[in-house]
Amino acid sequence: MNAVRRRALLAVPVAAAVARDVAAQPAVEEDFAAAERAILAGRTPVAGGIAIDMPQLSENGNSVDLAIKVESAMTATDHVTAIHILAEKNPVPRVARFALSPRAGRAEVATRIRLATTQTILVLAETSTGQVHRASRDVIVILGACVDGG
Amino acid sequence: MIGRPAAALLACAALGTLAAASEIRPSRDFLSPELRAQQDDPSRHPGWLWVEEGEALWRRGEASCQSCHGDIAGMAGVAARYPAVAADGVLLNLEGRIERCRTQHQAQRAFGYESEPLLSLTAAVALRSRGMPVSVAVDGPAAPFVEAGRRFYETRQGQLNLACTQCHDENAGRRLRGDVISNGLGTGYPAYRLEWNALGSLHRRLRACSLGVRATQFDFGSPEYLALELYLASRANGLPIEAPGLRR
Amino acid sequence: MRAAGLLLLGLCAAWPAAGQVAPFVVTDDAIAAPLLGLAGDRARGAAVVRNRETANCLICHAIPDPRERFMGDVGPPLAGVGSRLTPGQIRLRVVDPTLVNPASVMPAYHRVAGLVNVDARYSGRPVLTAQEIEDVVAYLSGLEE
Amino acid sequence: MSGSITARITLPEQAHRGEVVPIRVLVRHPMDRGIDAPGLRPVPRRILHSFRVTYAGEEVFRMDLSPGIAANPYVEFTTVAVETGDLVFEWIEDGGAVYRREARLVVA
Repeated sequence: MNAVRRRALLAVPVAAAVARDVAAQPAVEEDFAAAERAILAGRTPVAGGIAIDMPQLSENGNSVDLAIKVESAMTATDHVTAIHILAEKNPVPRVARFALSPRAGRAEVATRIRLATTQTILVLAETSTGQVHRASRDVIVILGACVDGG
Repeated sequence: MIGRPAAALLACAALGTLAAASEIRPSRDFLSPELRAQQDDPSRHPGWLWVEEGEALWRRGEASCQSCHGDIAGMAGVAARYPAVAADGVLLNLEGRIERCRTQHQAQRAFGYESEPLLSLTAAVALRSRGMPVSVAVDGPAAPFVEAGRRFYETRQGQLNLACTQCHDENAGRRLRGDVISNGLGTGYPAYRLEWNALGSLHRRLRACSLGVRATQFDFGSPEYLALELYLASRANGLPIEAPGLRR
Repeated sequence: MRAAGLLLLGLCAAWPAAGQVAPFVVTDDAIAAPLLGLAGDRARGAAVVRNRETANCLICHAIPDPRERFMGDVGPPLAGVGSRLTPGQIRLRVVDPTLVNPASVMPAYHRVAGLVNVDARYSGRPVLTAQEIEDVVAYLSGLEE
Repeated sequence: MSGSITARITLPEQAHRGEVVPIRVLVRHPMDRGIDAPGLRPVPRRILHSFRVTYAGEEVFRMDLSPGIAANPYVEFTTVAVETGDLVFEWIEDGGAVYRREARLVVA
């Protein structure tokens, strides 16, 4: 992951660069589209209902802040059951899954993710009524200059 | 300590230095708004994980830090005075001071530079000076070290033939690719650097700078980096400690 | 991703052969003659300019290419440099800009003498070979207004 | 199996019954993605792959983590304050190690 950005300003940490570059290759790759299809399981997603808060430009792909709010009453009969984060160009497109219940009170989560490169982030939210909401955001990962392979 | 009056004296003696110093901005001014907000928020700053471990270390053991120094809150302002010259003439930074305490007063083996316990303790102690102005002594026994650090800072080095000052004074605020060049102060160290995914010392950062210009990387705690650290601190005199910092 | 790592290994292997600095003559503020009489190649030069492991020009300079993002602004933009400077002037500025301006922040790309504390891995060899210098000169000369 | 882990859990000391409480969790972990490259000694993946939170007898939050989660994972979520009691935070690491921490929430 982070192959381009991680390549050192200089050609010094060769072994480290190789190691890092292939570090995230999964044994069996599931591509982005397949991952989305598997989550949808035949359902047609509804656009919207999800607010994604993420900087448009990310200074470092090692740590990108991502906050998600899904519109939901979070009642016993109508609540968000799962939120999925997918990253289009990451070696492992399924970044995270959050399982929620009415005990959450609000369907709001935040975390920090790794991004291999500039790409699209997709969020899917499943509800107890069987709906799936879908939203996406583009993020640019800035190529850093002062990197030391550390 | 004689830090602040001494700094004022030096500034009066060298008007050129004073003029240059007035242009030096805190490192936080060069951070993106996101990173700056995160640096200010302990609930979101991963560096606090090291602080937590450092505070536990402070209390640990029979001859603990606490058994001599009391609560770590008493360390307020200490980090702002380092690097400093010890009574025996040796230049010590905060890491070096802690290691001396270990070996001389606690009869323990040194943790080792860049070891996790030393980073954690350094971060916990430095935190107690967060927001306080840097006030290192630059006269008396410190003067030759400051001068050595200044020479290092101003000497073009490495295959790329660059001096620290060429980027961090003449081009501060400009961009190297996507990176904004800061005034190159060490006030945020030890810092959690996103590239490292970990907390690291100023000397680790300096080694990265040396690598960047394809120059010799000096050892952690080397005389070269210690003198440079003191010179950087002299440039930062009066500016706030940011440790533990958050850097990209 | 893997290819990037292998490329680096390849560069390391090529180092011993690259430890040469070609002789040159400075006339006014230019090196009129191509180094070693070599012909430059624009496409290869474009690659050298973008290469983050060697010349790394874009860390400080912008080139007129909308596909490149986050180029540096420490040095002047390179668009139109071919109209402002002759190939000989460009050659001198890439070989050793301190011969034009001793305080220049730009590194000398074809010089080994008079450098301080050079890392052993780079000692005795210039950043760019004579051929790479000529390729860069060919590329930059082509950036006309 | 349960080991020690450094975590910082930020939540209000007190809350009113029914109040939605934000909880922030930072945990020290390298989230090693693993190395499997020719010529290099293979290093197995070692990440925290699950994180669950129970409170007042129920699981109130669960997260499946991938290697795409940043090192020293940060998570923020909410829960409804129902009664005074401990929130129990549990991480499961590749290899099966389980780390547990608790934080008390006082409900008025």
